[in-house]
Amino acid sequence: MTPAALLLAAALLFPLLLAIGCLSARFRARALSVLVAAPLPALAAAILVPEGRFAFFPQPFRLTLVLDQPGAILLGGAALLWSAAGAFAASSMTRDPAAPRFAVWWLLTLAGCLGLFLVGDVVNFYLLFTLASLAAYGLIIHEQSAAAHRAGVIYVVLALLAEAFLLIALVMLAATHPDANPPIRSVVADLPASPMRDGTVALLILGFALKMGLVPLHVWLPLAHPAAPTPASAVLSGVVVKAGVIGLIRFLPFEAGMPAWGAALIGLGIVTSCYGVVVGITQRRAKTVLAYSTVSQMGLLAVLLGVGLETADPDATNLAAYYAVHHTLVKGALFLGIGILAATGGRRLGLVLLLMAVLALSLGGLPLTSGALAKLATKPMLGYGWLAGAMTLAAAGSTALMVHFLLIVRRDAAGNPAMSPPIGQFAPWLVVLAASLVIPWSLYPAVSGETVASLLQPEALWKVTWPMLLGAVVMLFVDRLPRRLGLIPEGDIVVLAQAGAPLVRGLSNRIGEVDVNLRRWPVAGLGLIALAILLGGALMFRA
Amino acid sequence: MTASLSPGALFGLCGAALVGIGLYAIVTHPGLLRRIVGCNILGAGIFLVFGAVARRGGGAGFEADPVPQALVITGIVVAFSASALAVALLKRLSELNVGERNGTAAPTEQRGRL
Amino acid sequence: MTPFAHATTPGGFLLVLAVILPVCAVLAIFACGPRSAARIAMTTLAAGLAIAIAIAVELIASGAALSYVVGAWRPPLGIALRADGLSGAMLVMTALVVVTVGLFARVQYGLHDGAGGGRAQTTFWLMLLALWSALNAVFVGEDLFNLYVALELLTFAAVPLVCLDGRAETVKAALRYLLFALVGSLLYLLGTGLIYGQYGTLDLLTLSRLSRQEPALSAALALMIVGLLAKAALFPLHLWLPPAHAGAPAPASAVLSALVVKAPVFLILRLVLDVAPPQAAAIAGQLLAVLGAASILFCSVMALRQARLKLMIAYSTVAQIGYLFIVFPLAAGSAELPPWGTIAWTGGALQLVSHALAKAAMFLAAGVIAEAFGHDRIADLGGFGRALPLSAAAFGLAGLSLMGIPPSGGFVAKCLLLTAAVIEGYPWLAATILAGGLLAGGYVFRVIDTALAIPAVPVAPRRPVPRRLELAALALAVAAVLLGLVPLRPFGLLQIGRDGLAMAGLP
Amino acid sequence: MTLLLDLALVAWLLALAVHVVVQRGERSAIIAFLAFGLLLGLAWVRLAAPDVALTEIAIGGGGTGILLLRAEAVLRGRGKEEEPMTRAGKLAVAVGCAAISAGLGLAVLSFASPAPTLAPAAAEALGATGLGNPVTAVLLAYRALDTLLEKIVVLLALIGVWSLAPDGVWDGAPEVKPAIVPGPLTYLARILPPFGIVIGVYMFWVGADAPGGTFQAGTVLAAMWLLVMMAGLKPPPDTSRPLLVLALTGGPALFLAIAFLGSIFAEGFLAYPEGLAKPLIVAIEAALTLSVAAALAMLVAGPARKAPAR
Repeated sequence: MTPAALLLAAALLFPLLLAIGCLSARFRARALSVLVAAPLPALAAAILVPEGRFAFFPQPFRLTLVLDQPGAILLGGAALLWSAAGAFAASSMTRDPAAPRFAVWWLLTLAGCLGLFLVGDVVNFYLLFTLASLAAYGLIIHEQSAAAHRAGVIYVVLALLAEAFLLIALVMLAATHPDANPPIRSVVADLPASPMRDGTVALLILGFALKMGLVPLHVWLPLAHPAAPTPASAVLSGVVVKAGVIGLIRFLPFEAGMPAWGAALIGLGIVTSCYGVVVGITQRRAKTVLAYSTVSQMGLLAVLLGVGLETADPDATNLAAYYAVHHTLVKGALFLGIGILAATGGRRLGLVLLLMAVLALSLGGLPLTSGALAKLATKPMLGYGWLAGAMTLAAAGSTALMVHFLLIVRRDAAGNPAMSPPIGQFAPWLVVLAASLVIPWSLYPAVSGETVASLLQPEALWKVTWPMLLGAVVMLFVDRLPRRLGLIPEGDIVVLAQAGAPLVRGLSNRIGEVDVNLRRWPVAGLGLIALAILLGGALMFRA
Repeated sequence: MTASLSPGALFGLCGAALVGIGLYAIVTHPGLLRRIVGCNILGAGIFLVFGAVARRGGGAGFEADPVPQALVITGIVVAFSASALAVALLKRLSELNVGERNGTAAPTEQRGRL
Repeated sequence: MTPFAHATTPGGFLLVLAVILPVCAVLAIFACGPRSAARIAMTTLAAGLAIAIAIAVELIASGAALSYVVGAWRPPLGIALRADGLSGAMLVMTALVVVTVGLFARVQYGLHDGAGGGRAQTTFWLMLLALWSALNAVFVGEDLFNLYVALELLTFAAVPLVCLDGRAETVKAALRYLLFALVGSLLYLLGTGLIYGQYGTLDLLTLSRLSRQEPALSAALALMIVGLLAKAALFPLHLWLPPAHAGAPAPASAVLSALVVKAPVFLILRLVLDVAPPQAAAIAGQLLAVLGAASILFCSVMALRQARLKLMIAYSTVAQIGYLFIVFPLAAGSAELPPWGTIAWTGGALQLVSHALAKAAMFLAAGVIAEAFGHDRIADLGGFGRALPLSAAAFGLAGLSLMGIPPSGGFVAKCLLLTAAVIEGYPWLAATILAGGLLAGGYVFRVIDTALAIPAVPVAPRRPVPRRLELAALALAVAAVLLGLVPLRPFGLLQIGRDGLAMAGLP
Repeated sequence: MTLLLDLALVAWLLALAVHVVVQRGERSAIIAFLAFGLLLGLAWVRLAAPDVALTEIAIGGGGTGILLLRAEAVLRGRGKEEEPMTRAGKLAVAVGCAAISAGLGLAVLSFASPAPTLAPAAAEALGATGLGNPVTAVLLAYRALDTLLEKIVVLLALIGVWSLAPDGVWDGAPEVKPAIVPGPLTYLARILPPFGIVIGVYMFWVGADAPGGTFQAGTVLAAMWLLVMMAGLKPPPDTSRPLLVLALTGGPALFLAIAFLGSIFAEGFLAYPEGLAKPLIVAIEAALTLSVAAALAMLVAGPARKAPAR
């Protein structure tokens, strides 16, 4: 086994081993402090292992690990955020008596999430997807408030739904393959010729869209992200939603292309990105606004992937991964920043707010930040038609939403007494912040194929600046609209779904009544007789 | 006609009819004791079908095939045991119900653990 | 090809031991009196487990079915016992569950009765052993009437377990169970008579060569299958199961739900696949699959509606049994591929085993909960995970298997069934499997959410529960999960004793 | 002529069965069922199955009859009835049952011809057992495993019945004597048992070669014992009494022991050594007769009602 393969394996197994170690009570008590180290092998793998390497573990594991460019980009960003958020959690949750339990859920979610970026075979992809989905439940309900439980229940229902869609899609993918656990690449290559092609792709998109939070399957994000403790929100919003992104990257046939489905994905993405902005602007709580911003950003990612699928352009996956890692780091830093702001007052507050402003506006495409880079890198792909226009508008919307966010955090932090955050929280935040600024610069040439110098040209700067200005101006007007705040409840259409609850309850009661009737002796007896006759007939009158 | 109405076939048909009658009693009768009686009628019908099979299979110096006969003997004993258990359950149930109705639990009845 | 007639194979005597040893123990307990009941039972459990493992080892080592001709009287006059790969898997599964339940019961009775010798305890040990003997007899039986006697033995052992606590409602449940099961066995017996009248033999191996599409056989199969359905409590014949399984003491519920309902299902599987002529089996299989699907959907919703934990688990059993019936059209096989060569067959067998382990674990965990808190109302158990972490974990792990979440035996089973449904073109079955998994997720998570909750007034156990009691449930749950880690191994085992293709054509 | 007789018998049987089902009073229904059992014995004679006829009259009719009558006496006036069925429901069930009967009749008439039979095989193997009655040979040699397991079934039913006793008294004695013992019953209980025992022993003894055997003999013995207990001449024993336990377990235990010895000294489990088959079978039957008698009597007697005498 080569060192590269060992490192890949360690990236997946190290957090799992730590989780298993938590079976020992003594280790569990100190588990919080190892969170920072858990994703380090993954980080090392993303940096050190050359692209295209893979590792195969034979029976009984039948596990294949591969590292390609999109995987490596996402893995590196995610591992960094996990590590920093882990350090943040170790500092912020020391007094929490339930912290050991939190650490176990954390390690499991982490193993699942990071493993997803590496795994190359169908069965283990599903396994890790499930692990990441279900373990995140423990993070969401950690605070044990009523809101957290409600969010947890809705999250689990939707996660299970996503699992179901995904399971049947994967089964349809692999059903005709001679290997019981085929490599993802080979089943995806067979997909365009499959008779069940459209059904499979529809189910794949449904399953992964649920995880990403595309409208109308986004309802769990704005409920779950604010309910979780701050470091957990950071990874939920930064990394866990990317499970859907990597799923689409891995399972959609970008080589062959599927124009109709690409168009559908684009449509879904545009609706989602607008919807996230509009609903987000009506929200009162900073974390909720960030969650809606995530919804909106995932919409943009869906557009990118949709374009790639429509035009049969495999490079789209690299660009999407690039965009995603920008979002991972920035959104993670923003969530952690909310925690920092809550513990900051007085003199330092201004500095922190300034940094937060840079981060927030980066999502809208602030020049020289990762957001601007991401937008510029993806621009050629979108062309110059209506799609580019729509994306520009979306950038304006993002800016507006972020201005709204900044107004909220400034107001929230205004009354803080003079204090400064513990270094154990401040340092990780700074690391993520710095990474969000630095990493996209270093990756830019490799991803976009252009030089860094091209970014500094005035034309390029203007390209990203004017939508921001537009967004800021819009926000100036929107901010004055009366009764805007709180107009739409958190989780928006879940409220509609809850209106259907009496219907469901009625149906369930009806089933209960039917059961009572069926379990009456004469009715069951009649059923027995009828079944005997039916079965006898079935067996007799068929030669 | 006479060939098909040999004693074997005749009692076989009788058994078939008894099966229907027994089943009807079991399903429709509201009294639990009568349902147990119904089970016995059903059983009797089934045994008669075995008897018909045995009668048809006579040969080698025996008037009837001994194997189904032995099966019926085993079956009758099992059916009796089942009736005994059912009757005991029924009696106990009625005892407990009476106890409850009178507001006192049956003598030394243990309060149920789960 | 397997030989046409039975012949005793080396190791065949093990089959006799598997059936007879628990019977000997029943007589010994009866003769020696209640005080020695637990001791004799524990010894027998150990020996029985060894026998089951020996049978499995012998099966794998020889690669052929084990047979024993009782009394050297060859069928059709005499009776033969035979264990193929599936029987071997059932025997080992049964032994595992029975032994774990036995250990659980030993600890639990130790908490209450001290030295023992009470009515409930003695009856429990006697019935547990008799039940084991009956199950083994069902799994290795080759003679239809011998199987009838085994089924009756099973019923007679199961019914008193239901009303061990002597409350009116459990006695009522037991009576209802007995009567319905009795009707079921009588219908089975009637079918046996018709088959003897038509073919002059009751030996399954002989019948599998003789059977053709004939009115007597059709009527016989219909009656036998319906009779067995009544005993397996498939929807809509499930009237007796929820009160009976929910009312029994926890260890008894565990064996009832995990093992007892599996015996009739096993026999239906053998009748449809071995005795029924293939074309006739196809239509009947469709009908059974419809019932199975209805069972999954309907009873999963009912499980979601239950306020009491044990009732919820009981309804879940009816739902999970449904999965075993949707196997029939999926495992229909073809000219090149016999039914037992299909992935659906393996999926069904895995579902059978993993459900048994998971369900026993759930009932034992529910037993610990009831032991600790004195009730099993889900709404009033908020935060029980804090007091009983191992039981909550056992429940959760078992739940994973029921939901079909990887890695677990239930997942592999459902995945195989789903694949078969996709390949064979049964979208409605695929949808049912998925919906059933979602509903199972609903009822399992309701309990897990309760376990993890931190209510304003935390629940406190009435009395401390020893760790050993919790470990029994956890061990079974872990076994159910571990089953998912070796998904491709059982294929080979299940082919043993079945003629024809072994591993060919399997994805 | 015989056909006419048979037809009359069948008609009578069916009429009685219908009467049992539709009769309103429990008691008269059960008495009709008793008559039905006796008539059924006659049918078995017509089917050339005297062994079954004896068993049916003894156990199916007699034993079950006593059981049901005793239950009816206890339940009278307090037997809780479940809700009755609607007319339409009853009609549906009737149609369904008729269809099942019709299908069954069809199946019976369509049996393969010539009838498949094991009679020649059984006759051929009879020599090896040394027995004269082929039914006994089937029960105790060819299909002895069934018989062995069925003994366990009876024992389990008994354990199940006993487990229904209240907790404190479960190893005590059942109550058999009615509150008022009618004079004739006492008289019968003094006169009958000696005859009954002789008949029982005879039935058991001839069972090896002629109709009769363990069940029939055991039932007669059980009936005698029950008679004595009902008349109050002898109290029923505690369920934990060693002698009773010995009687109950002795038969199956001996059966098992000989079965295991067969796997050492003969061809296998439940096989008999050459030449010793008949004496061994008779020994097993003797022990089983006692066990059956004890088990049947105790099954009818029911669970314990009195605390054990210690």
